[in-house]
Amino acid sequence: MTEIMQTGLGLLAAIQEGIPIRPPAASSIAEGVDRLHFFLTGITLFFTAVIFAIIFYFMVKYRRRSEDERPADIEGSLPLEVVWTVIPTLLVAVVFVWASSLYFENSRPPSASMEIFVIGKQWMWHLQHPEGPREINELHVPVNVPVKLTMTSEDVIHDFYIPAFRVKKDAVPGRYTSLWFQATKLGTYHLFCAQYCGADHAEMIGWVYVMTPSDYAAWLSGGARGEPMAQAGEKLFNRLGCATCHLPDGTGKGPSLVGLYGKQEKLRSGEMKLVDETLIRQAIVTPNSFLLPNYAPVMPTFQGLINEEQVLQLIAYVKSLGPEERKANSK
Amino acid sequence: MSTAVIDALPEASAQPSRVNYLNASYGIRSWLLTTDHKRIALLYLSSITLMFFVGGAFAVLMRLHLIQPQGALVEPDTYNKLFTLHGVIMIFFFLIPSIPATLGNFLVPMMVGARDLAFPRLNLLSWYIYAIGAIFTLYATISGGVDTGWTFYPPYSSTFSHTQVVPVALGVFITGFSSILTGLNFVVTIHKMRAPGLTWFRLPLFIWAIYATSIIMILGTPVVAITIFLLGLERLLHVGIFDPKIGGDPVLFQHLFWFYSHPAVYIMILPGLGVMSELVTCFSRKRIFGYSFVAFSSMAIAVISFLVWGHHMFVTGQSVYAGLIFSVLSFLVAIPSAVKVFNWTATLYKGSISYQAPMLYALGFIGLFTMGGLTGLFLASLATDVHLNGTYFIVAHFHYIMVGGAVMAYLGGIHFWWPKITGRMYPDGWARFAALVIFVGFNLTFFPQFIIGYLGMPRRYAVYPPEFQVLNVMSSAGASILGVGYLIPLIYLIWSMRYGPAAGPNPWQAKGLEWETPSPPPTENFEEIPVVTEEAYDYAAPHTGVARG
Amino acid sequence: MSEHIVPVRIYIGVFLALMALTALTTAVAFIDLGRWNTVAALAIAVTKMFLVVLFFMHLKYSSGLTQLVLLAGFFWLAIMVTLTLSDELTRWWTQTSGSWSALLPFLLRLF
Amino acid sequence: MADLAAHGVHPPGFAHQFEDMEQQRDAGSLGMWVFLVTEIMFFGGLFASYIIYRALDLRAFETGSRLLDIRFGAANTAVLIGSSLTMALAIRSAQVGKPKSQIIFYLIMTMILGALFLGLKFTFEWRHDYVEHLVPGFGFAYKGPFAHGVELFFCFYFFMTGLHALHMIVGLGILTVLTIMASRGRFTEQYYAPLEISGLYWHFVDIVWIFLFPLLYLIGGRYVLGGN
Repeated sequence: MTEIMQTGLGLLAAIQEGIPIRPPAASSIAEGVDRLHFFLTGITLFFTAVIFAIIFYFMVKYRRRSEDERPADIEGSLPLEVVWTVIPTLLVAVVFVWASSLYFENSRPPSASMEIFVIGKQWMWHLQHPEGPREINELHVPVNVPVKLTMTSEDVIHDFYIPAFRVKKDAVPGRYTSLWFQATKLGTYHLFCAQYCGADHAEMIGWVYVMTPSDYAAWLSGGARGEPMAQAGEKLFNRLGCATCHLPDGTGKGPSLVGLYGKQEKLRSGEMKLVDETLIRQAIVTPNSFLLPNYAPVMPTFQGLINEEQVLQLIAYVKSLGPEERKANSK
Repeated sequence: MSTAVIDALPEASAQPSRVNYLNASYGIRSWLLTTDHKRIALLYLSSITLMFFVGGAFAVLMRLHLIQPQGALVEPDTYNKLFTLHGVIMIFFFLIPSIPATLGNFLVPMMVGARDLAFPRLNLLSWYIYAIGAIFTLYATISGGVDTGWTFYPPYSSTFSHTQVVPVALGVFITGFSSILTGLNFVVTIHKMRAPGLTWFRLPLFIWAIYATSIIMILGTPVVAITIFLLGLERLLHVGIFDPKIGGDPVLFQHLFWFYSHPAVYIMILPGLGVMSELVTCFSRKRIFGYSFVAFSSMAIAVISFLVWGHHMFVTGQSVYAGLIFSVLSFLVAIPSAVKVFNWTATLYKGSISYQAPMLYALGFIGLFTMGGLTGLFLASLATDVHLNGTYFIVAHFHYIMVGGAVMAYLGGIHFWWPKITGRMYPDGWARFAALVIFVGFNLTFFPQFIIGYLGMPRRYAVYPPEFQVLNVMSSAGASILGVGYLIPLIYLIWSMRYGPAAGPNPWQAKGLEWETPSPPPTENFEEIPVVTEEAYDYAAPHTGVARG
Repeated sequence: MSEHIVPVRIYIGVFLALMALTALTTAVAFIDLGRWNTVAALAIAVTKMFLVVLFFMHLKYSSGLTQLVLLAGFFWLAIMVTLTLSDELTRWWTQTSGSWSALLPFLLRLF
Repeated sequence: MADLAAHGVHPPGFAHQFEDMEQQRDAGSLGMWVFLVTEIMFFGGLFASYIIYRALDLRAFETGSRLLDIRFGAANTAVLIGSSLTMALAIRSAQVGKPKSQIIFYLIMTMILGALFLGLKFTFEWRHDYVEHLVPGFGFAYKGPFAHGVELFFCFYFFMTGLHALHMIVGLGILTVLTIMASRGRFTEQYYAPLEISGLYWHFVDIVWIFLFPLLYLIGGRYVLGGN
């Protein structure tokens, strides 16, 4: 009983404070998305109001006055049909162009983005900064810096969602997806899993902390937060015996990995493939799923032997061996 | 449409003593082995009503649970099963068969002037298939339930869930064939069994809508059947084509699933749009405004509905290029829907509008469908969809279409044709009251969810951050009103079957072949196959009822 | 329409043509034609399908409606394949260049 | 049904909801064609997935294809085409009013060829695959290059041929019923619709195989003998 009372009082207090109708807008794209959202809200309210008004007017004006009424026939009107086909068409064309250009911009990270890696796992978010710190269900980022997240999942499909930033993307097992944002306001914001993932889906939530750059730097260096990813990857590279075949000078059983990241590699079939995170992951987890011209398919699979976090460390190591910027057609 | 067929019927034919399809034979066998489309419609009516209240009970439990942020009623596990079963039952066992299998089965042969559907035994088989599918699903519900969501996304459903995925998947798979065979039966009937003189452009718009629906059932349902089948195999064999461990793509499942399941939304709403055209014309005594535009918009919706499924997947890591294509196609489908709304509104112009219960449902439908349709623009538009996808905004949007649209139209249709089906009238005052309660309860339940979603609360959450509580409580309060609203018609409709006054062949003075035969109709619908000489909805002509001649 | 009676010699002729095409397609599979191997195999399969549909299934003698029904089936299948491929083959797009011209060669692969 | 008599005398096999025999036959035939369209979409889901995965991982699918024995595929194609011929001849025999023994003969020939197809498939081909450890989920153990893609290919191979075989088995059941009906003299020059629409189904199953044969067996680059 007291519980109900408390709930009631809490609700009353919340209503007095006012029910929020807009989530915090704390990223560089949030305002743009909201402008479109409010434009669409306006369209919805306008057309609903117009339709309702016309219906009510007709309802009153043309109400049945006697049982024997036989209103005259109206077949229809071609001009009217054209008008109310063309106007919605133009309207949705405008919305499409507006929304799509916004989305297109929002889907491409700036080249100077800071990178963070995300692994979804029933039911928590693992986040790893290249500099070393690992977090669970918490993400610390500096304000006004573009951040690119590279995401995957250990098990089922999850979805990384920060409402305040208006960004959302699935973390899909077996491949990498990415999203980016640039936080614009200091503060603490919700992080949700927005793709149903099992029993504790609703508990797969956390917080994003947007900090000043100096606070962020202090946070990064504060305490023993694990070694940098590339360094961990290098250790793993040696421990797993990768180094015995992938010699730096290219004389081993496997190709040299130096300077490989970002290149276009030619396969035995003649096809060109870009060496990116996805391809390196494929090479580690399902080796021999593509063949290289001068090497025999002898690499053993590491599926089940290392987890997604370790794969990411290996990738970070390979990236550290390669050119920083991707040079297309460098071969 | 006027015919000279049943002039000879005496006035007393409205009395139940006359031989009709309901009293032509007795006993449980005469129902379970019937091939009469009207009796099969009633078999469907009773079974989907049962499923509706089972699914509705799950919804009520969910809304009760969400009164408190930490969950007021059940464990998260149980909550996940509740929303899954609510979705599976409402979509596959209520909404998809709702109007087509009950009103469609009852009316299609009568509206085209035929004695029965083209394949009556196949029709009965469809009901049995539906019933078997429903039994599998109910069995799974009792024996532990299922927690994958009605969308069955792998790898959760194929590998990680520990619940009764296979029985439910089997239930959905089996029921799919019921839907396919019903659609097939309608298409053949509409093509081959129309009465003499009943050309395509003299057909009631309900028939056009059912025809468009059947096309979707025929072309879409097999795809979801094979997809669910592959999922079941993958779960049983621990290997399959959606398995990321061997390079399979779980997102491909979503493509195949939505290839059917998006058009399936139109399986649910298109027949409702057809019912609307019948209701609006009858209760404003007007020919439909722009007949051919309304008819072709149904066909346009059926075709375009197959081109838009990718908008369910804008955030799944689908390519940006595909996102752009699916977005522009999704916007297109808004246009024929808008055309319909404008034409109904124009039909009211200079009409003679009466406010009996079916018309109240119809007017409620127009408003809610307009809102549901317009909020769809938020989800077709890429930039806003990224924020709203997977939140309560989606839940609110599709409930405006499915409940505010399809269920309102279904109830309107049931109220409209109830006198034809049973030969009895229900109390109109109660029916209007129920329509009002449902309209108010519905908006209270689902309008707050638009805001909850925009604020960022994801759907399928058993617990949620406390700042969303106020709106959730509002929604739950609305749900209790809505629940009561649905119980009222159940009571007075059952009451009317026994105690309602006799309706007579055409209580609404409506046009259409089904109104020119007694209520309830005889087993073969017409004494003699009618010859049609007039356009549809010819309300301007002096009324030619049964007593004429 | 369905009452049309096809002479036995046409059935036999169609049967022999189908057997010959089966032999042909098997033989062609052993000759290196590059990507034309796929084209040849599928072209022969389509030809065989037409023979069966037109003569064994009497579509040649059937109404336009029946032909339309079949056409609809293939049209919808094409929708499913094309739109799904438009996602699966272009996922790398924005992760690399994001320019429209980079898409072209992959879009051509769709058709 | 009580007033069936009111419609007067009708030929055997006539159903009360129709106006005349021609309307009934038209409806039956259209119904079957519509059903076949649903079958196109049913198999279509699998074919579409196959096309997509093959486009994404061409080399693996070619490697998988070369592990199949082309002789079984070709022989089964010939067998099925033969069964389509006998099916067409069975219908024609009814159409032109041949004695029932001839209809029965062609129907039984069709069944024998259908059974031969399934026999080759199950007892030789699938057993061979099982022995070679090529059945996903049942001790799949292929270890060469593209192992994962090859496993995917074999998933498709067994799903597709299995579904096709299931349709063949249903077809054999239908043929059995038709043979019984024929032996009771049910088919005449006026009434052979069950034969005709079952024939459509049988030919459709044949067409599915006509596509499965090249997709699974032929387009893997047979000319490359061993290696890549």
